[in-house]
Amino acid sequence: MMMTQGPWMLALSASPKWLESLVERLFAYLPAWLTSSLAPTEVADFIVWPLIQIGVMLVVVLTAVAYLTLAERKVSAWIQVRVGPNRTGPLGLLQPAADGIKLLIKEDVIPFKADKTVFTLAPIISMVCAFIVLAVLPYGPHYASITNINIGLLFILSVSSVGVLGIILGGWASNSKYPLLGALRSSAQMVSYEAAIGLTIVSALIFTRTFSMQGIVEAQRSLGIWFVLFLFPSFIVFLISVVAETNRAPFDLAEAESELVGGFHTEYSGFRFSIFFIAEYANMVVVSAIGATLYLGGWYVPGMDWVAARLPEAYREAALTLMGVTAFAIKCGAILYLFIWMRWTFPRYRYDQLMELGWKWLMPAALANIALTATIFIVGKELGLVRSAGGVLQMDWQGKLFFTLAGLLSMFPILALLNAINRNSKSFNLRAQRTTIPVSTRKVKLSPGVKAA
Amino acid sequence: MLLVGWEAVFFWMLTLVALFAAVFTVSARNPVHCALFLISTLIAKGALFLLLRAEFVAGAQILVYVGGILVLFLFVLMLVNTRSEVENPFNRQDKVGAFIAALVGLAILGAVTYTQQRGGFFKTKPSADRMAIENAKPDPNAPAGVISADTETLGVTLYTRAVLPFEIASVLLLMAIVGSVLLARDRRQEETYD
Amino acid sequence: MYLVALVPFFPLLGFIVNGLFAKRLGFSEKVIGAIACAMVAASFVCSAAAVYEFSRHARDNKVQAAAKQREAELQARILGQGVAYDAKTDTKREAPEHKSDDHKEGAHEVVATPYVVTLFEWMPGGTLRLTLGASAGQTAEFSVKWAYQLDQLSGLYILFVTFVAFFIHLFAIGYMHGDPSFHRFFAYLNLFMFMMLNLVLGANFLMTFVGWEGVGLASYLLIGYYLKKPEAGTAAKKAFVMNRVGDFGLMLAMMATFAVFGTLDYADVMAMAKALPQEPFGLAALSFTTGTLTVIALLIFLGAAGKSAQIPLYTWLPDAMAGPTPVSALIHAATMVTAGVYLVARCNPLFQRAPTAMLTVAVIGIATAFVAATIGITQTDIKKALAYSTVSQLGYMFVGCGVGAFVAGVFHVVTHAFFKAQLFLGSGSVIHGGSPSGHQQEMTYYGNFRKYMPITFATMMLSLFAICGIIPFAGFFSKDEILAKTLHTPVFSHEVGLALYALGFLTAGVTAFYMTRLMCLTFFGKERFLEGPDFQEGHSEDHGDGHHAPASKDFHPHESPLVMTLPLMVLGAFAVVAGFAGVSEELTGGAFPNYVHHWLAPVMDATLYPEKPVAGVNWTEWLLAGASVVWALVMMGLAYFLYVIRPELPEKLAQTLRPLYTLSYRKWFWDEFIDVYLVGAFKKLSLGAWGVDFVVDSIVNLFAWLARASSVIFRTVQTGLMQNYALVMALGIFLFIAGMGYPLFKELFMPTDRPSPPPTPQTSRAAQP
Amino acid sequence: MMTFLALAASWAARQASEPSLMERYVQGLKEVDASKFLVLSAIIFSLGMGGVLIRRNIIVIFMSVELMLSAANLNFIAFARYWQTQGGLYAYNGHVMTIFVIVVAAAEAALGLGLLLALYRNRETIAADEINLLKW
Repeated sequence: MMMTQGPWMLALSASPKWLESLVERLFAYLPAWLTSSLAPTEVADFIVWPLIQIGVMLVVVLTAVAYLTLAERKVSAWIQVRVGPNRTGPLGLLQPAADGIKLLIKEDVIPFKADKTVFTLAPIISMVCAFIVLAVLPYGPHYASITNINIGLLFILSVSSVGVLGIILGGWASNSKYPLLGALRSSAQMVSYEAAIGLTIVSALIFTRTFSMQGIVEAQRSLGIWFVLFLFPSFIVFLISVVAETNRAPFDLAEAESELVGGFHTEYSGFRFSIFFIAEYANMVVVSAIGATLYLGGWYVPGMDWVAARLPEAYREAALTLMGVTAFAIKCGAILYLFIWMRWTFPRYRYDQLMELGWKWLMPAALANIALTATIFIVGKELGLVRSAGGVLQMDWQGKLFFTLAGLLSMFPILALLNAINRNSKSFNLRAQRTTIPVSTRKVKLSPGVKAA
Repeated sequence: MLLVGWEAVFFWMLTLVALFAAVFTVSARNPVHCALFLISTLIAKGALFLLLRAEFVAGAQILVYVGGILVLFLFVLMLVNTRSEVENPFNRQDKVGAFIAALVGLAILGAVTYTQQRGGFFKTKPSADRMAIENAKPDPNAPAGVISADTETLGVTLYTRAVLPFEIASVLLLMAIVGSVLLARDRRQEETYD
Repeated sequence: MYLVALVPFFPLLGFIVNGLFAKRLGFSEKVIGAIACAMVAASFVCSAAAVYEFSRHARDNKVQAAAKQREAELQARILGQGVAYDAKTDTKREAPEHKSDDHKEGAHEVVATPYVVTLFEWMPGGTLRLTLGASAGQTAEFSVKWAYQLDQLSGLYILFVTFVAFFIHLFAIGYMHGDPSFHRFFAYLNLFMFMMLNLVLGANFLMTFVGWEGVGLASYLLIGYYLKKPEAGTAAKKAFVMNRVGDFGLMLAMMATFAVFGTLDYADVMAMAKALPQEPFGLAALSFTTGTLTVIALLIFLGAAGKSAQIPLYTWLPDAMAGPTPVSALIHAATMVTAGVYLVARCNPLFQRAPTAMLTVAVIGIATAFVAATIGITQTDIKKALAYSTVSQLGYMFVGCGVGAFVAGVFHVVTHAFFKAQLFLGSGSVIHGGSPSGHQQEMTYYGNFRKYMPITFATMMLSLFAICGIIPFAGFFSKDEILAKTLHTPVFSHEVGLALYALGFLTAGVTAFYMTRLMCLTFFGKERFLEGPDFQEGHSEDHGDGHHAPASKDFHPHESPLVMTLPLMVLGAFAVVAGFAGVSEELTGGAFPNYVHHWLAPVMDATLYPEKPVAGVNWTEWLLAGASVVWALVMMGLAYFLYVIRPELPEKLAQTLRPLYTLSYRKWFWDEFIDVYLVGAFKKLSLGAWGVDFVVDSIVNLFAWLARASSVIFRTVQTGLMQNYALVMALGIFLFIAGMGYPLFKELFMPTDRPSPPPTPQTSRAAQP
Repeated sequence: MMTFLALAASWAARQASEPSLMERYVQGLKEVDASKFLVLSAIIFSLGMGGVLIRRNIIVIFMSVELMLSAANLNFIAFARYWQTQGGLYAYNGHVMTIFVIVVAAAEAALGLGLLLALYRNRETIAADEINLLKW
């Protein structure tokens, strides 16, 4: 069975040489009917090496997720001027293990007349969708991403939208009022903010000019600059909507204890609850990784090539990979820290304010951003500040300066637009609120300029 | 053009999944299960699109269809407390519908096989340069991520050859939004705004 | 002379003003009356001026020559020698220079010189082929113009019509005082005048016909004036229908005249008629081939009989008395009923050439006279009695025309108009003043009114003598001339003349009898007006202002105011004087000129029966005249005796002559005859119509049922189930694919002939700049 | 009758020359060309139609409609793919058409479900056969 060379081949990076020789040696031992139709190289490229990569990625991400829970509790403690878990294991490092074991041991309750299949399926869906995205994330040059498909970003978006299903089914399957309402609310929130994320990504695409994640990092590498400088307003919108997307921090109304008890996963307990829990944190990690790749240059740091060029030829590849991975980890960590930090500083949004923020603030901002960046790009192109050679942009320093300044300046028209749109919307407009409160209940004396309602 | 080797394997797996899910979408008792099976059919189809090298469409299909429309379906399912139907819908007494649907399917199949018999669908053999493009290997030093130009070409097509339908589609969507807003207004809003 | 065109339009203006604006602008009775009388007076003045100017115009030699020239040309055409005559181009041609004065008659040659004023062309028709009579086969242009013709006959008529009408309008102001729809009455009167003048002044048959119908309409409106009286309505309808029956004959006559003469204008028709030979006598003349003129004449007479209430169609006139008295006076005494005589007089050349028609006219005339007179004897209603006297006098006029004495007939019309109008107005004032309610028409409740109404009594006595034909009064000269002419008629044999004379003589006596009976019952004898129903309990007035309280016993009749008595006096005077206008030269032996005779001579055709020059005083005429006067006086004395000296005698006489009395009192059973035969036959005919109606209805119902039935079938498709509809759609798709789909599919995927497009690679890479 | 015999004869001859049924079957398995896709979409289409015709619940009817639409999409892409190689109609028409089908499906679903909710509020039921006010 001859395998013609298809374009898929390149999506999976070729396996290293030692692995191919290893596989050939293995073939000798395997039975003939099995190995007759398979060429050792293909097997190595398409089966063994990806599995190894996936294994590594899973281990890394799972430990990261686990320790993220610990980090969150630690940081929240520090914010509240207390120490946080430091009893289990040295400096509390074993706390995640403890939580994990605790959840495993706990009795796994399925509510009466709940739809068993869907009840069990829901956490799996959300978990799977969270982890699938990892396949596309590049954490290092060349080999350091499980695969590099052409529509990476689109794939991520669609998978995250499928993730919403998990929550909906979770809420519905538990066959009780609160989870159902919680699921409705959180899924509505996720769907609307997902749209916002999509639009911000569109504005980023103007500069990356490709969907594939490696391509995005390569674009920033070729320009030698992170896109956050060009797309600062869209980065802010991205951050806010991402936080909302993962139901965290100021926007975690759905699961908030004071609101709907546990939101969609109140009925879950034990292992299923841990899966939901892991899925949430995995989502957080993934989203921050995307943010890092898209805006903060992924594994690329401006000086990296210069340093690699200094090293001897043999080590250059390994050095690049090492530097890439560390850079990527640091960036993800920074964004995660932002998540956690945001959680303990901002008050929770009321649900209608939350939706209003999504639809009346972030969405218009993203749309305006697309329009502005597009115009800026065309203007830049006309002025000859940016050339696109073979599908990839090339700029010299004047171009970069122009785009950075334009990016920053474009913040103001967006803010003006937002103000115009929400001029008299009740919830945010304090002036409006002050005037609409009936005179009888208002103790505060009106400032001279303001008219009573 | 032919899917051979692994692609054929993938194809047959996905068709099985798609068919299996389609059958259950139609015959599942509980509407939510229908929705789930529909989701799986659509995802299988998305994968089939990938096989047919229509990447953007696959992504769009999953993003819009599964992420948007079916989420909406589930929303509505939850709001409307549907009880799962008592008996298997297929053994309802009026089988005429099934019979006619089968007839339509058979008719299409008949047409397809007949043309297949008479020498396949495409008389003209692919032109030489067409084949070249098909089997062309992207140059190794091209920047990563520029493997197939599907998305770019589609983008170009959308904005050059299909501009009018594009605009009409946008107007259609606008109407849909306005329509649904109107439908969703409750009585109080009705009085205040009309 | 062009004023003649204005004459009819003054009353029309009066009609419009009174009709439309009177009520809306709130004119008072005085104003309305003034307008109406002014209009009639204006048209009288215009017609007088026009007639005077016409009389000088007629004597002008040049005009006479031109008329003679036209007449000769027309006669040539009718006899087929001349070139095809195109009536449309007939304009008033100037008289040729040379005077063709070849006739040997006296210097003053009698030539009809009608003066025609054309307002506009009313009916421009195409060229039609003439089918009847001598000029069959020729083509003629059918063109009817709205034109007025002023000649001696119409001049006389418009003079006496407007004159009498003026006084009747004056009388009506007083009589109709206090009537709620005062303006409506006067509007209709003016409308009637407009129509009558149109009829008389009409230059062609159609114009006359317009007047003819208009007059019929006006009489209908006026008879039915008292809206609340049911019998007024039925009488109006009866009058209108009977007139229509007559009009039917007139219409046929018009069509026939066009078929024969190719034109409807009187001037041309009469000129051409003079050239035609006289038609045979007797039944042979009754076919279109031999006796065309006779048939036309008979049809005209049918029209005239309808309008002037002759034997077959006279029953509407007595019933028409239901209208107000001035109406009866104006329409049913003086003007409308004489229209028939006018038409016959106008068409005298036709009649003279149709002896059978002349005989029928004479016989029917005399019969009507006699029958009406006998019925008049037993009438108790004063107006009905007068109506029957009108019918009999009309009979006399037609006898005059029938025997060829058209001039005598017309002269009797004029005199009759005066004294009959006066009699009616007199009866009006009698009715007005004779009872508390002002509407008592029964003579049985009159009596000895002469003490209370001296003027009315005096003036009515004048008319009595006039109608009875006593020597100095108008009636004598006109009626005796007719009787004289019937005796010496050149048209028929001597015996026929004698028989007609005898009947005429007898009727004259009967007329004298019933007229004096009327006068005695009203003015002489015992006062009976207190026994009238007004004084009885519970007497409810049938029309309008019914008041139930019995009038107080000390009522006595009162004289009418001046506005009513003035016309009486004037008309009475004319009843006396009018006679001398037409004294027969037989009596005076030429010493005293017969003005009417000379005035109307040009209109009357003297070719067949030339005038006999008068030798001297014809003593036999005097003998006959004296006999008739004596006979009238005897009958008056008898009437006086019966009704004043011995009032119980008539009752006994009635018992003895029971059959005669009932015959006369029941109006010769003529109404019953019509009801049984004519109306009955018509009812049977209408039964047949029901069948046709049934068939048509059933066809229509069939379609309705069809629609309903098919809808039942198609309704079943609408099951309401969404999925059924989807099912049908699916079926459709299947059929489409199985049936239609294949060729489409084949064409799509196995394109045989289409060239495939150029295989340019379509990748963005290639398109990249 | 004669033509029928001639046809049968020619058919038999052709059959003889063709490879055996089994081989063709295996060959078919290996090579997947457009017709396989069409067959698949035909089956899914007819299943969807069956669903529309049979199911009582309107939402499931909607889903079956979506199913039919996706079958159509599959056809579009299949032809786009196989035409792309034939240089026939411009290859990407199929893709564009699919996108527009998805747009329409989205619009239809949004409005349809809105209507359904309104219907549910009034009628308390979303069974197709209970909503038959238009019944004659």
